[in-house]
Amino acid sequence: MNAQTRTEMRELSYAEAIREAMDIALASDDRVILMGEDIGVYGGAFQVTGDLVEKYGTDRVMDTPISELGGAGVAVGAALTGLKPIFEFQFSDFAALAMEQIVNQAAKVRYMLGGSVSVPLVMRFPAGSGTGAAAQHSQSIEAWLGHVPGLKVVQPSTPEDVKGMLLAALEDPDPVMIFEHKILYKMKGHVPEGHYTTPIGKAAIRRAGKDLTIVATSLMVHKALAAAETLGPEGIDVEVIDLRTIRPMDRETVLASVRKTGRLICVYEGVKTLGVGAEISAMVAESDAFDFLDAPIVRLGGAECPIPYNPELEKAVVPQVPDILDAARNLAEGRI
Amino acid sequence: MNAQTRTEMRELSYAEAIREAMDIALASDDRVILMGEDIGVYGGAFQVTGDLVEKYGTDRVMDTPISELGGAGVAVGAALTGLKPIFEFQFSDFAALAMEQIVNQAAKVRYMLGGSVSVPLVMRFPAGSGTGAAAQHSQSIEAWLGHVPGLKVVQPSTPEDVKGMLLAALEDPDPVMIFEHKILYKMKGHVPEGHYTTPIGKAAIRRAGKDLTIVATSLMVHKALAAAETLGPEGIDVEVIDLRTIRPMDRETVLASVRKTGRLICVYEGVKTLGVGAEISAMVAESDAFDFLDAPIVRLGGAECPIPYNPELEKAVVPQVPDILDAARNLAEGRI
Amino acid sequence: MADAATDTNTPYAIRTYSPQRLKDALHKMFLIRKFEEGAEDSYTRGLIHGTMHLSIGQEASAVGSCMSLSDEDKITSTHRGHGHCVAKDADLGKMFAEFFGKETGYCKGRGGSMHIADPSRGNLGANGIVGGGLPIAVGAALSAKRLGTGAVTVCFFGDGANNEGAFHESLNMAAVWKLPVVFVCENNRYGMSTSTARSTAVKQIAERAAAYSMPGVTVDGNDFSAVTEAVDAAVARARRGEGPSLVENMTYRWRGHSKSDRNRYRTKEEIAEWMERDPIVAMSKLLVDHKILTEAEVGALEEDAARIIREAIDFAAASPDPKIEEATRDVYTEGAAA
Amino acid sequence: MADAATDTNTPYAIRTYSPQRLKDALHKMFLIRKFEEGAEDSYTRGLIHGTMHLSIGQEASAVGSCMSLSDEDKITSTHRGHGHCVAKDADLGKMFAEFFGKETGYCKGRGGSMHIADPSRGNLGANGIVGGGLPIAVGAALSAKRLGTGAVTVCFFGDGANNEGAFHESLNMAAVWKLPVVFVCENNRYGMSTSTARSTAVKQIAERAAAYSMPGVTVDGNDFSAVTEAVDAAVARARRGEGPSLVENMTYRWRGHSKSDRNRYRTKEEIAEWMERDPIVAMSKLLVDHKILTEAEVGALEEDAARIIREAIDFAAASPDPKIEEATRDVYTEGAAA
Ligand SMILES: Cc1ncc(C[n+]2csc(CCOP(=O)(O)OP(=O)(O)O)c2C)c(N)n1
Ligand SMILES: Cc1ncc(C[n+]2csc(CCOP(=O)(O)OP(=O)(O)O)c2C)c(N)n1
Ligand SMILES: [Mg+2]
Ligand SMILES: [Mg+2]
Repeated sequence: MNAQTRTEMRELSYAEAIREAMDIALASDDRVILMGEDIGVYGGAFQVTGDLVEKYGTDRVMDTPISELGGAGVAVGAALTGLKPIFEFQFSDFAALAMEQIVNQAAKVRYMLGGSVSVPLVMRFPAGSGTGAAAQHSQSIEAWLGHVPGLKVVQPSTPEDVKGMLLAALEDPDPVMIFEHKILYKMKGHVPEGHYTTPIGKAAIRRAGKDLTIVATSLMVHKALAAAETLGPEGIDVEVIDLRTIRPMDRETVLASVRKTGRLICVYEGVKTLGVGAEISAMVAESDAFDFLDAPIVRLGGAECPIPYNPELEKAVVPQVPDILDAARNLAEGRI
Repeated sequence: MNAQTRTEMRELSYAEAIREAMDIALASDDRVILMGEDIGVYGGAFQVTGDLVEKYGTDRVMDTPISELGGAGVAVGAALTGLKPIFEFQFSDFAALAMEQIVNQAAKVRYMLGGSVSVPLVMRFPAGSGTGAAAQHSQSIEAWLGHVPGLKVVQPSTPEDVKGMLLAALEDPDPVMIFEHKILYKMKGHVPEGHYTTPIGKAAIRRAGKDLTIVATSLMVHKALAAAETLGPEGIDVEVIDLRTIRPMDRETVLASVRKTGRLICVYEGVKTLGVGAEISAMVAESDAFDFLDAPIVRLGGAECPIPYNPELEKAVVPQVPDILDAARNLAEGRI
Repeated sequence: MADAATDTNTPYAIRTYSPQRLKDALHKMFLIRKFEEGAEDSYTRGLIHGTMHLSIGQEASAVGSCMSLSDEDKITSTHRGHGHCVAKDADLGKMFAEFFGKETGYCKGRGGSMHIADPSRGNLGANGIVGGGLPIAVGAALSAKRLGTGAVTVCFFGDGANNEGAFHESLNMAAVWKLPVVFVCENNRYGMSTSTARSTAVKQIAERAAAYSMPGVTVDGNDFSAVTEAVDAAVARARRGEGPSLVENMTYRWRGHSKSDRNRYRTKEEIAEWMERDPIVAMSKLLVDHKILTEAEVGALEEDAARIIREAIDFAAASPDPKIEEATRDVYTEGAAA
Repeated sequence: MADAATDTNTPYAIRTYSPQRLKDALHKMFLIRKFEEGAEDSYTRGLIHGTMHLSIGQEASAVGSCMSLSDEDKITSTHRGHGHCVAKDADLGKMFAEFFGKETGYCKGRGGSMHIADPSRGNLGANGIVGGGLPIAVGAALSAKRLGTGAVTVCFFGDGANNEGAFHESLNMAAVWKLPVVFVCENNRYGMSTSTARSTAVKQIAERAAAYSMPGVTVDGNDFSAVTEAVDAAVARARRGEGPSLVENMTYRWRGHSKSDRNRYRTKEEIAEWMERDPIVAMSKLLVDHKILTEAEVGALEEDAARIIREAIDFAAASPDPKIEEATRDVYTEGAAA
């Protein structure tokens, strides 16, 4: 096995991939700093920053007090004046405390100032359910930020992508919000070494198919792929698109797929109503792809309730593989 | 003119209608209190509370310090323990500071506690653009709260409705969020005297029509009606639905209309992407009404930018009557 | 110590509370300890799905702070809330059932450890959001004042929470409106891994009371009597309508922050030192010294607590899970107006 | 006053700044006054679409607080920010053009009065969110420290803003990290209609500095020299790496909060009393008393300021509007990576 092959085979977990991206950024650009609660010696609530503080010191891997609004605002101010902060929310739920700085300041200041400044800020949001942490630690709020012009919002679903998108975010002069599903942190996958970027704003076709398009986000991409594997032998050939970016959405990739298959299911974990799938559906329904639709557009989103604690309830309120299978079969067989 | 006719003819402004509802509530229920910044002697930034403090005193019409997060949280705590607060944000934009208490606490506490408590809280959000107050004082963020189970979210468009929905909200044991478009405050209309309620969760058909359905919210209802008046003589008979409630959405009224007309335009002021119209569109596209659609579903939403200061730009970034006319003609004439 | 009750050196708690109430207090402290140990054990045995925040080492603060409260009085609690629940007379079976995610739990299995509440006892609930309970406590105090119930609210929060904006806004409003609320800071020296020295620009959090013109006092939070003395005074002040106070209980959590903690931010020596200052040992000694209990009676109390916890765990384990089809129940009030 | 410069009773500003700089300072104060009057007049004449917040009466605070700052130093400002802009050497034409919503304005007509900024002069901008600038100022100070620029940030905010959580979180972080930032509270006694007595649980906001172990001082904000003395000391301290300070300038806004204000929360007498304490009259007298200017020269400065403002208004009025088709420009950086 030569060096290159070894590189190509290298597997890292999603958390390790993020850490590697941050390591590369810290090493190559003095202006990069990490900020967040317990990201130093603790290594982050999900051990994403790990031991980076040992390598870069507490000046560059900064534990903040438990002050989400202020901490986010400090990151905005620092980004406006020469630094490139990567700000970690301990759980994306706590971003509810910092919406002011994210939305009223970071997202708008460039526009409000007529383009005279930019905010090269990266924020990381550990998101989603599945850890038994209940309603205040399990939300998927990417739709809120996806609704805000001035932000870019991504949801990488693989170790390779999260590294590449984090590095792309750091090269982006505008604020980029990265939603990381907590259940993905331990997922392993191929991750190229060194510096590379994965484009923000481009969806990925994870599986080509001709009968039915599934557009999924984050963890749901993997559930959609699992469903597609089952459906293939049943004669339902599913195209699975990993949306990857919520804002700006990759219209063309989605529409092209729908024009081909004529059937669409959107799968996302956030609450169904006004969640990401609403936009995907509406984007298709208002496009020329509408004419290619052979059936209604199905959405599988989170149930209309907070995330419950009990593990069985917790599973029941977000889409699972059997839900996708049911929806796909119904759709393919014209029962919808 | 007898007394009843006089009553029926009575006109109030939207702001006066809100004030009358609060007056009725304060007079009839000791547990009702008003909270907000400068709602006392100042009368509220938009003069909605007006002189109520003179009638009910500062114990029941409470000026809060400029502490949106804390103020909202106090209202949540008070609602949990026997009071019925009506909390005014001075501008809906500042709710970004209080998302934690609104979303993580008010919306979820009943569910998280297994139903053992409820939060009879009403919050009022002066919203929208058109006042030259620029990006941090002009947003339409109802889609954020519409995405949150546990909340009810309404956008009354007439003086009569805002009074009735505020009184309905006060009878509702769960938290109700009322988005009031600032431009509507001075709008006059018929308002019945005394106590009555307007149901939360029911849309209103403001104009019946057979060719095309427009579902609009808040101020856009009036623009849609103006457009419909122009379109009628052109032979395009428009049905205008005032959505009124964002959460829970009145599926049946919208679907019935689309089944009849086969064409749908959603008009809303919030940013188009992931705004309220995305949900309306997706709701239709996944329903049996899909089969009745003769054309793509058109959305007219706010532009993908913060609200600019310059008045001409400000108008340009939200839907106006000519935009609705264009969209309706294109749709009716099969150009979409 | 011939006549403790009249001795001016007699600790406040001994002077103030009946032997029965003091025994009950020690019993509650044992209950908390055993609850936490039972929780930990259940976790290790895989019976628990999420995480948990144990309050072992902080029992005097929880129980001492609630001594002068009745069921009408309210508390708001934190993510580290088991002790507060027990102190406010929660049913242990329902607590464990909640912890196990069962339909018989306080939250019918929907809330879990971080949301246990017992409104019937005035416990408005634990909170997963650091600082989330602070304004809610102020709101409860506003209700009490406005409705004239005479109730006081005790608001528990951690040293880490004191850097949240919600702390500032809440203490300010409580003071401006002279509300009957007592802010009890359980300063266990760390918010997760971050020491107060690295997070908080003041030596003692009680010093911040001055910024709200309210009394602030720091006490040994492992000394039941000291906690009681400080909080009782603050509660009495609140009941007299004189407004809020801040009490800072210096204490320590023996365990890691939660199950993901590698304990890298503190030394074994520090932990050992604080374990020497076990609040339960100190309370037991206090009651024995003042002849309220014998050593044997202390042992019996502990054993009784252990038994109750075993029964609570058994109850929880035998309880039914919630029904899947009821996952979205209780989002809204059934039969509500709209 | 034979030899003012050596008299120990000589005010700080006179001792510290050259006659030219003092003249410039008074000139700036006139510019602010005339700017605000011009703004008000333009509003009355229907040239302005939105609202505005005038700082007439607060000129000494704005100008005095920026005396020891260079273009490298930063400020963050508030909704009542015109004075800060002028103090930080903004171009008056661009300011008025922004106020009129023109393409030639500081924000190309996108921002308006509440968002005027001039990053080239270190002015990070006014802010429509009360308290919004506080953490941003701390971030700017963090950059300065980390990048070793030696720059200091002056963070303006109002008495009303001091009750926002952002105030607490910002001062705490600045103190914990010893950042070069000076928090300048312009206490004009009201946040909109709400007096500090009804909103703030402490008599002087500077007292809150103790909660962050930083120096806090209250000065007569209408006394240019007093403001300068306090802020200069705080800036020097920040430059020495000794961390943040809080300076409270007691002042008063003569006009209503904004155009919707009925002035019901204060008396005519109170307003009149404060108008007696006009900071510009006081500054003029100071410079005349110390023979830095004659009465006639003061008059000439005022007239010059009036002329500049007239020209600025003419420039703005004659400037082109933004193009409608460019309404969504500058949301993102053009040609950005993604
Ligand atoms: C708003 C918010 N930020 C962060 C967290 C994550 N978190 C949970 S507990 C904790 C530490 C809290 O410290 P402290 O208030 O001292 O309480 P302790 O855990 O020491 O009892 C943190 C950071 C949270 N739950 N909520
Ligand atoms: C977060 C937020 N809350 C409320 C407002 C509305 N508002 C604008 S200015 C103001 C008063 C601010 O008072 P202060 O900080 O004392 O400044 P001043 O107006 O006296 O200069 C208020 C309530 C706002 N812009 N932002
Ligand atoms: Mg702690
Ligand atoms: Mg003020």
